[in-house]
Amino acid sequence: MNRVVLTGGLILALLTLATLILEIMRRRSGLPYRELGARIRSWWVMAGLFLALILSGRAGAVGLFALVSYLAVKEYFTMIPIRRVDRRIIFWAYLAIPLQYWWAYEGWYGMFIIWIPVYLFLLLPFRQILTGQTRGFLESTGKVQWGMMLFVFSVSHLAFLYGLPEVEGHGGVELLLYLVVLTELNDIYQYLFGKSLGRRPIAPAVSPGKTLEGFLGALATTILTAVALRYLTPFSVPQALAAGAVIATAGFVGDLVVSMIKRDVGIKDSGDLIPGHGGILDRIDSLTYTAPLFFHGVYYIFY
Amino acid sequence: MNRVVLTGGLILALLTLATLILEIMRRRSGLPYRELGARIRSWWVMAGLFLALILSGRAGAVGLFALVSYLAVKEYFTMIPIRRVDRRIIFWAYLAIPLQYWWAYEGWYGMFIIWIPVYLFLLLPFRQILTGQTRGFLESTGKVQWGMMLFVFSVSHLAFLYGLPEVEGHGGVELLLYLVVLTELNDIYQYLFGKSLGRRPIAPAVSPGKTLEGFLGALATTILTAVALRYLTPFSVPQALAAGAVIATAGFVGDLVVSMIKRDVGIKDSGDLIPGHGGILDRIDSLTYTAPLFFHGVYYIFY
Amino acid sequence: MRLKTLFFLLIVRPLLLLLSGIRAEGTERLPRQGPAILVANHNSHLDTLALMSLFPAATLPRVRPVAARDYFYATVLRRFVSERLVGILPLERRGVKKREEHHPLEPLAEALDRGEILIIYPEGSRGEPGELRPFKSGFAHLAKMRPHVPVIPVEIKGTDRALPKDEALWVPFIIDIHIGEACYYNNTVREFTRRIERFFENGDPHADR
Amino acid sequence: MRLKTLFFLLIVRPLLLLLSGIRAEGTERLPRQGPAILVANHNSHLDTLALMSLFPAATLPRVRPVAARDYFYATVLRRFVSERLVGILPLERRGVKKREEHHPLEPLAEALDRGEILIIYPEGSRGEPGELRPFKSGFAHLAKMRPHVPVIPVEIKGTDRALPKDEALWVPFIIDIHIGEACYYNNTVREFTRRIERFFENGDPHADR
Repeated sequence: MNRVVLTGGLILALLTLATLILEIMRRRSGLPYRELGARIRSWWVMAGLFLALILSGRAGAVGLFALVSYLAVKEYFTMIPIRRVDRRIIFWAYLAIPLQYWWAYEGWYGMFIIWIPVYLFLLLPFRQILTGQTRGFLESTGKVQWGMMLFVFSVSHLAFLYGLPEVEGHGGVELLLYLVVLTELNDIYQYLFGKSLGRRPIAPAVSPGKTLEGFLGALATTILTAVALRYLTPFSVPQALAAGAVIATAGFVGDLVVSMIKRDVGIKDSGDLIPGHGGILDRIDSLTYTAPLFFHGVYYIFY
Repeated sequence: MNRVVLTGGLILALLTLATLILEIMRRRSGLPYRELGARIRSWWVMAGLFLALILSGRAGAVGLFALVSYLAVKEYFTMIPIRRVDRRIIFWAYLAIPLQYWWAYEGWYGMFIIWIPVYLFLLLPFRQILTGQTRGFLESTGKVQWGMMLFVFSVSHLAFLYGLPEVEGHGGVELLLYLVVLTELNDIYQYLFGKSLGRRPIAPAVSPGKTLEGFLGALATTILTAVALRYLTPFSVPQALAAGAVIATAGFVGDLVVSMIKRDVGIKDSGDLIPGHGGILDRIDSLTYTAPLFFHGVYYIFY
Repeated sequence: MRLKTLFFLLIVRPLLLLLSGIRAEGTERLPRQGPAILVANHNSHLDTLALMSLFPAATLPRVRPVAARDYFYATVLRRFVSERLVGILPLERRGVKKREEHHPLEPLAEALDRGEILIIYPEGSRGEPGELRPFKSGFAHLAKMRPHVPVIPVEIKGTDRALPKDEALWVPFIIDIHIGEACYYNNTVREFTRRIERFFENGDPHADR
Repeated sequence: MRLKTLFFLLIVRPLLLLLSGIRAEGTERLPRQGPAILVANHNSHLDTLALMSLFPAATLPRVRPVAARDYFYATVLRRFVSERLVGILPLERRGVKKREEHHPLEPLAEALDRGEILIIYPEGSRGEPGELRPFKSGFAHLAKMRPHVPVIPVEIKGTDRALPKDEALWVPFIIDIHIGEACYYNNTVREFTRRIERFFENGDPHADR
């Protein structure tokens, strides 16, 4: 737990540094840097909320991720085109969220891992049949289930990770902090390397801002950070290297996947919930990929 | 194992009886009953193949279900409208099938239960991004993943069920036989009750042949059969009653869900692979629902 | 009017925030002071609640949705909600033309003179989800009577998914509210109606340029 | 011709069965004996293999897809496959018109006289996936030369998904083959071409009624 507080302190120190740099930039250039200012302020709020809730105990942490899932999937359902009858299917999908997080809270892995992929997956088409609307059945069920998988099932792995028992003195909360900090830092690294060195776009049709230089720079830096933060984990150095590589790559792909959804439906930002960041989807996009992959790696090796 | 052979004998006796009745009907009426004849002949082939392979051992049984999954998902992919680039995504989806059945063969539950819902689910969108085709991303990924869930993930529970260790002297093969026989008998009961007593259609827009009378008649008969076949299982009488009710209801819904897909894409039969039965989707539709639900019930209670 | 403020602060806002969430664009163009006419599209009962919830508590008492008396005062409960909690400005629909004792829009003009902010739905009653019905010109007549009062178009999206007409199940979807720039009556009733209507057709934030 | 039969029995049929699967409608209308002209749409190299695999081994040697010599005899390997394994009837595309030593369709007519079953793709080369290009009238000219030979339209679907033009990756999709009823040449070349073409446009099994 001391390690968590220490890391929390590091994060807040980093944010203080960022705020100071912003202030210096403002004084020197005389420009307001409004976007960047809003972004850093949002980081303060998010980091503060996150740290407070994971320190407050299991209910707080699980509740936080349940809320995040709910807000994210709400943005998703608002974004995609739906038929009128889909409202009723989506209603049942929402009801599955508290249960999914209840299993995470209880630490009931067997149920947690099949609740959405098996039970909800089988329930939603049944609810569809009751509507009697055959046209668009497949597309609609597919989209709803897909959103539930990405923004509820995937994200809920964070909550389950939190509740994992200690391994070699490292509790789930430390692993969770490790994962979230690395994922978010990787996003920031990608942005910084992309802005400064980025030339070759990787997927120009999907996200022109994603460059090979940004990805590789972030990959290297994230791996180094993963080793540096190893004190939070029971990982050996090779394991930390692998964790860093997985988080950097998965985070990159998760970001692209959410961009792809937005491209497909033809919008730029999914929301304005977080000033300077866009919607909540834009903030958790990387986590939808890093959370399940990191979790299952850890779960396989240590549990 | 003797119980399996006994049940196999019962099935073949039942088929012999059906063939005799058909012959008598033919002689009496002078009509050829071609459709019914083809149907019964197909039952002979399917029952023979199924019994031979589950008796041949683990490799044969797992291989059979892998082949069934492959044929079913091929019918599904052929049926749904796709974009040209989706070929490449579907190619990767096919490659996931042998692995899913390999985990079932190995009895590695942890991997078996997440391979398609987690790993394939995260891989397919990534492969999509590489195509660079943003339009239709969500619909296409959703449909492909949905088909893999229903016709591979769900059906593969049969293979995993087969490999379960013995409980109170009852091996997985007995449970598998119990499940498959009840599911198929329930289909036949529904057909017979629906033909003879059916009046009130339950979902006229989806499948006009499904009636309340057919469903309830089959429900009652399937529950009775579930109790009668209890010798294959470690179930108590209440458990057998519950298993019968779950199989009858889930089988009914699975049937409707596959009909719904066909309605949505506007075709009547998914294929002609099995004379008198249509495509393989039409034969395994009920199993896509009964298999995961029965499996997880059994797995939760006994393992 | 204290009850109305409490209703919005303690019930409407938290419920909307949790069950739907509002993304508002151009809230700085919402009037702090009356008089003003807000013209909005109408698909759901949520329209009124969502739009009113954007106003600060101090302004809220002055915000009054114009609604048909015969419907909203029909039962005791409905009347209580309409009158005390939402504070509608009831409009006589039937028999007005016959009596002609005073101009039917007179009560609305008087409300503007008292400095109130009126919400008018020129589509008449709630339309089918996502569909925009032709505008009635009532608001333009009112604007003609008080040409110094700003007319602000407000586009509301998402309420038709969250709580459509004739449905009782509220399903969480985000509500988008887009507040346009103020327009002033300057031409004919017909052209003014069209000008405002165009804002909703194009989502054009500069309908008055 | 033994090699061709073995190739189909041991390689093409099992591969097609496993990797694609064929749903054929109207196989009873496939000719057991030549001469006959099969007219098919063309999207993929699989078209020829799938259609030929429907014939019994005894008839197979007589089934000959008509194809361009310059393309299919271009390399040693391609020539081996085309000549020995598939047994195409090579057609000269270039310079035929200039020489005019004999009618360009003469070799095809001779093949019919030998009792062979020709497969002709009147769209020319393979078209874009799922698209039907206008028919060339070559087959109708041939039918006019031998009016007693039945012309059988064959619609092939799904090969454009399984193995489209310009792709090397064979992805399993079921191939649907729909064999129409035999037609005989009886009018003008143009009208006969249209009549057969209509079968593909409507999927009408009774194109000759």
